[in-house]
Amino acid sequence: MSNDETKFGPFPLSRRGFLKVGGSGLALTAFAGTVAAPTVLRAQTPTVKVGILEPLTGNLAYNGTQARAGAMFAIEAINAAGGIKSLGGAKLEAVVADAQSRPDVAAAAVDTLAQAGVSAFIGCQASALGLASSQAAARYNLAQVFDVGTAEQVVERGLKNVFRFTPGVNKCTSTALENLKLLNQNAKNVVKTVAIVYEDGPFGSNMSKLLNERLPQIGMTVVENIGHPTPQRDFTNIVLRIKAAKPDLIIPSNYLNEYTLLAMTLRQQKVEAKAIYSILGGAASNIKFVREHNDAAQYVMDCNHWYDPRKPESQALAKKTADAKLDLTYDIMVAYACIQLIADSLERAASPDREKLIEALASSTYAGSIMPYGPTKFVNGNNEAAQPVNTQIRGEKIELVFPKEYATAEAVFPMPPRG
Amino acid sequence: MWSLVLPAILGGLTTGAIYALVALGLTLIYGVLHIINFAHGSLLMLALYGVYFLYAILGIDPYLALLIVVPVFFVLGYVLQRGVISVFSLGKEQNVLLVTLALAIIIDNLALYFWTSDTRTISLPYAYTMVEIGPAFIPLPRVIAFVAALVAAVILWLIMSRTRLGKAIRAVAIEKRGAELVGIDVDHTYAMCFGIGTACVAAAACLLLPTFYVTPQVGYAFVLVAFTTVVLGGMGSFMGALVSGLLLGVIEALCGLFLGESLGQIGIFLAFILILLFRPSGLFGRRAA
Amino acid sequence: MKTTSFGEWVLYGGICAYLLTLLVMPSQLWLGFTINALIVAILSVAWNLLGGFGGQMSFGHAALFGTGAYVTAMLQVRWGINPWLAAVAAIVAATAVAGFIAALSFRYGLRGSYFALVTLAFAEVLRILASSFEISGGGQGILVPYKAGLANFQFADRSTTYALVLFLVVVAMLITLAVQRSRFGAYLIAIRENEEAAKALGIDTFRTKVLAMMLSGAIGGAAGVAYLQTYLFIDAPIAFGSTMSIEALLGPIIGGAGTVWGPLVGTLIIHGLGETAKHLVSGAPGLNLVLYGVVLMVILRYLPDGIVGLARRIGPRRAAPTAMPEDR
Amino acid sequence: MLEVNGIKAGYGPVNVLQGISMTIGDGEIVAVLGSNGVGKSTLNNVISGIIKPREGTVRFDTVDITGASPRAVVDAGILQVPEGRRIFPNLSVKENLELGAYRRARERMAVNFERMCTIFPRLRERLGQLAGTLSGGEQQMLAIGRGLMAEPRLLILDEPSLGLSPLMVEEMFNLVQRISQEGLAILLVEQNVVQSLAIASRAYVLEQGRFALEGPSGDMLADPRLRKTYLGL
Repeated sequence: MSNDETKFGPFPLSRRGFLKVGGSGLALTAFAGTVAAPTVLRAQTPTVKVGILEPLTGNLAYNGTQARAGAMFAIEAINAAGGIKSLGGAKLEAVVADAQSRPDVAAAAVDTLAQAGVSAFIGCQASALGLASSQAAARYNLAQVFDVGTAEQVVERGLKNVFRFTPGVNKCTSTALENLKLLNQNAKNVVKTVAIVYEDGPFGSNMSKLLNERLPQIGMTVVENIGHPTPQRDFTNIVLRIKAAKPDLIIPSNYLNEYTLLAMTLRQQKVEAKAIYSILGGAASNIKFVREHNDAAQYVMDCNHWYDPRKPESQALAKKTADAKLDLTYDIMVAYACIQLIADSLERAASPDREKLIEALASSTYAGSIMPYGPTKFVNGNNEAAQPVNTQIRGEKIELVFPKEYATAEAVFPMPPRG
Repeated sequence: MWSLVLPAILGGLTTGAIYALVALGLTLIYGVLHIINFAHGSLLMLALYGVYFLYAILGIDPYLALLIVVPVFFVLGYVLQRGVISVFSLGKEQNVLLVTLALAIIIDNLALYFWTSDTRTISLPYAYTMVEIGPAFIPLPRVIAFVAALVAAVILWLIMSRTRLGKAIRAVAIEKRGAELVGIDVDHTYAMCFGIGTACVAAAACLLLPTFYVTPQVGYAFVLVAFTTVVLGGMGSFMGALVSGLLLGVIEALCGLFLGESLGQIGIFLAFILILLFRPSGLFGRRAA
Repeated sequence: MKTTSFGEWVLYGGICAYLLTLLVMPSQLWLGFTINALIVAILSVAWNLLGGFGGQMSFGHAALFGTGAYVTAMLQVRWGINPWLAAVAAIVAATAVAGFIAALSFRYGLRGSYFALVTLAFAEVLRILASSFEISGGGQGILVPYKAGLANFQFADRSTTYALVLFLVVVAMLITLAVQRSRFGAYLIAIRENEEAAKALGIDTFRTKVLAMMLSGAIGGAAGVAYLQTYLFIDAPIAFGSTMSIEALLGPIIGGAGTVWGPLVGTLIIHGLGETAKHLVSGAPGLNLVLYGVVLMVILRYLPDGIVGLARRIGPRRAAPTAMPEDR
Repeated sequence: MLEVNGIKAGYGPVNVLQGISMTIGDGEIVAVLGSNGVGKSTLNNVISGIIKPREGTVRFDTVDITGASPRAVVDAGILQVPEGRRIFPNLSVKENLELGAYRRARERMAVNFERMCTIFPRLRERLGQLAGTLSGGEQQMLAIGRGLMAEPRLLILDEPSLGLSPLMVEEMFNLVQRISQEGLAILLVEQNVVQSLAIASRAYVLEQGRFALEGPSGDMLADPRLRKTYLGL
């Protein structure tokens, strides 16, 4: 990549000169007025710009908006704590761009971010968007820290600017299955048959493929494997098929709207499974779902991104989120953590320069984020230390039940019969 | 699989009733104004929010909300047609289509701005009350929606065939100049049509929300199926919209059952293409003279 | 023979100046934006041939665009076929799909909103098929590995991508110009104005419409190829979703349907407008699109012949039509 | 009762009517004659309020109705039976007639409906049938019937004989004469010069947007110019 960079365009000067200007956060004030006009600049305090590239409109608007809120909370917290100390207490400044839930728009938005002079950016909730944006960002040597981007293709392209802080689908699935195996062993292997319900987009279909390969390895038979489009208007058929197959366990992998309809329909059709265990499922770790469909939500488990609830900073985030009348979802948490990671790397790089920041990120051993991860270790842009955790809905709350060292409650598996 | 066929058909019929309700309004607008109303889905979304907020803030039951939402949306539709669509389209057909497209963009994104993209649902105790019909359990709200679709189609049919307004609407639909010459106010009639069509969508929203959700994007889930329903039923035919809505619900359910939900969607569009090719006037429409 | 008005000179000159400036003095920000707009412009030119000249409004041009993109992606990734060869195959495939849709629709006499709806339905069918089968990547779509190089049809330097896309736009517009000046173009316009009369004059309207759609398919397929090689990723909603179909027709209608420059002018203006709106209301998602919708309506209301029509009225050309009294 | 003064009107940059003035008295049949495309329908549409004139005035019973909406013109009592009939083909014959009384004489709809059935016995036989399925002559009857349902004071007939068989044309003109005998003023716009002049009291000949000739029907029939141009004598 970097070889290509030097011979970029017939006018290498404009390209490199641009990089230079773009790379130095202090010189950027001149640019900011003309392009993208972000937040108000304070005259004296030095600032470092950080991009937030999220789908604020379109299908993924919910996740994108939540993630933006999380990132803003993090920036607030870091600035309140004195900013980047190695840069003279430089404040972080957000440059927000909308990926509109479209890969081409996400790619184009990277230009805006680069022009505004960001040192790195976070994004973009969906793998398809992240794939497009990181490719575009590679041209600028601009680091993208993936908040969510589970498809393994993200880290398989050899791009030096890609940093996936959170676990990918392989890691999530294997952790989820290990945990499931343990849970089942503790419950004397009551679960023998499984029905999988997945959305047929990149995330769900990938998941279903993996599950079909690996569930038999832990002694479970897949009796139904049902894909559906997003949006799906009616789940009656799907639930009837599940009902007919009588699985012990249901594994849903879909987005919030569809999950909600599925849960409602399962209850309407009186389907009784021994457990509902989703992997990266939107709803089982969504407090709104817990609030609005409390009955249907009880004892549902999820293996998902989640913060370490015991850390003081996590508790502060939970409070901030509640004060802002937002729902505390994993999108907020991971975006928060990604900004923390960038701030730490800036601290070590002691420079807002893009290339230096990439080096700092690549060598990061950061362990202070709100996520329950060990010291960061990027291999080909994949954070090997990242891991998902298991949550379970209990009463009005989402409790963390696995792994033990972070748990706030004991897992209940299988769920007690209703009635 | 075969034991699921009957429940799937019954389930499909209730889904189809919702399609029919959404399509009833559209068929009126399409049949009379001859326009593809792209804002139809957005208006459904708007109505769903209306029903949601009436429940969430004032505690008004969605079925009671019919009495508020339907008249309000009638007025909204009337004003939209008379004050916005006809003004900005200059009465040109291809422009009308683009104006409604622009309207859809505006409405959807205003909703996104004001209400964010949160998924909102309401939890009603009777959403889980099941009616046992043969081998199938049907949620009570779906049964109500099914009956309501029948009632709505009959009411619309009565309005169109028995009232002075209905005659004027049918006259304007096919012979605008002739209608003008007997003194029918064409602009007013168009706006009445749009108003009634929008009121239908509002009614659909009241019946849909108890078993569904609302987000700013929710309209898209229905609008294409609604177009299919309208064409399949024959433009401007209420009985056509009703029957074809139900039929599409069943086609979708059966295709989903046998082809899988992903590929199953194709059934609706294949049916649509076949109808367009071989009987463009729809199942119930008259052949063009 | 029509002459070009002062307004047109300014408009076209301005666009050429902008595009050429970008060619010799690339700015990354403007390049990204313009490449995106030009790819859509190619599809708009394709739409304009059938919709603008022939009066057959398609709502499913994504079917052609998506076929182009998917066929290249599949040939390249699944069977390792050279991207240039794959591009040719993709254009042929898109032409065939266009021919199939057109032959079927026009054989059964569909026109107006019926034609619009049937094209929409075909695009939907393709969308569902693309997301249902393993070979087309299912719901995951197809990611083309990034390997820059002329042989791979991928360029590390975006100026090259830009030059290539610009070249395609110019070719597409030259095709439009050739059509406009040909007998075939005259037939098309006759069909748009009055199909019955055209038939009565002995024009084979079926053949003309199908050929126009196939030509449109070839150009639309090229747009799909350009998209894929630029963004290296395609999935069913992008390829066959209604967004692309709508973008295809907005450009010509805003710019001026049935004109050579209309699609390019319209697409650049719409994209510029979207970008401006984004900056004006940054931080408030959705409001930029609201503004975009409002401006779209205003253009429809006050510029009935599109931007090109407006430009034509500026400056001396022929008898000033401003004296035309209010009609209605 | 109708006074048209110096009307100029047209479409786009072209003035189809270039200064037209005419009058119609109470209960009078006045014919406007002329060949295709001289502006006869434009004149009708100006009076009916469909086209706004660029210059000139239209007065009805001394009230200025220039540029009024079609509805206001109907309210005033002027009904046009347009060229090509413009009946509602997808509505039944009965519904077509009922719509005639959409704005005027609604309270006497039942009475007038009976009257129409008497005047047009053939329509009575087809009340439930869709209007689009009627023969050309029946459709013309229906169009006139629909106009009469509003109890107009002035009826404008635009080319009522167009496309009818010679027998039907004969019947049509008889009918027009009969209606006018009940006191209704009629503006008859026709290409059929001989039969029009036979029932009209006065006539105007429209040529290229202006009246080339005007006067009592008898004088017109004798006018050599008219005989030469329109009757080929």
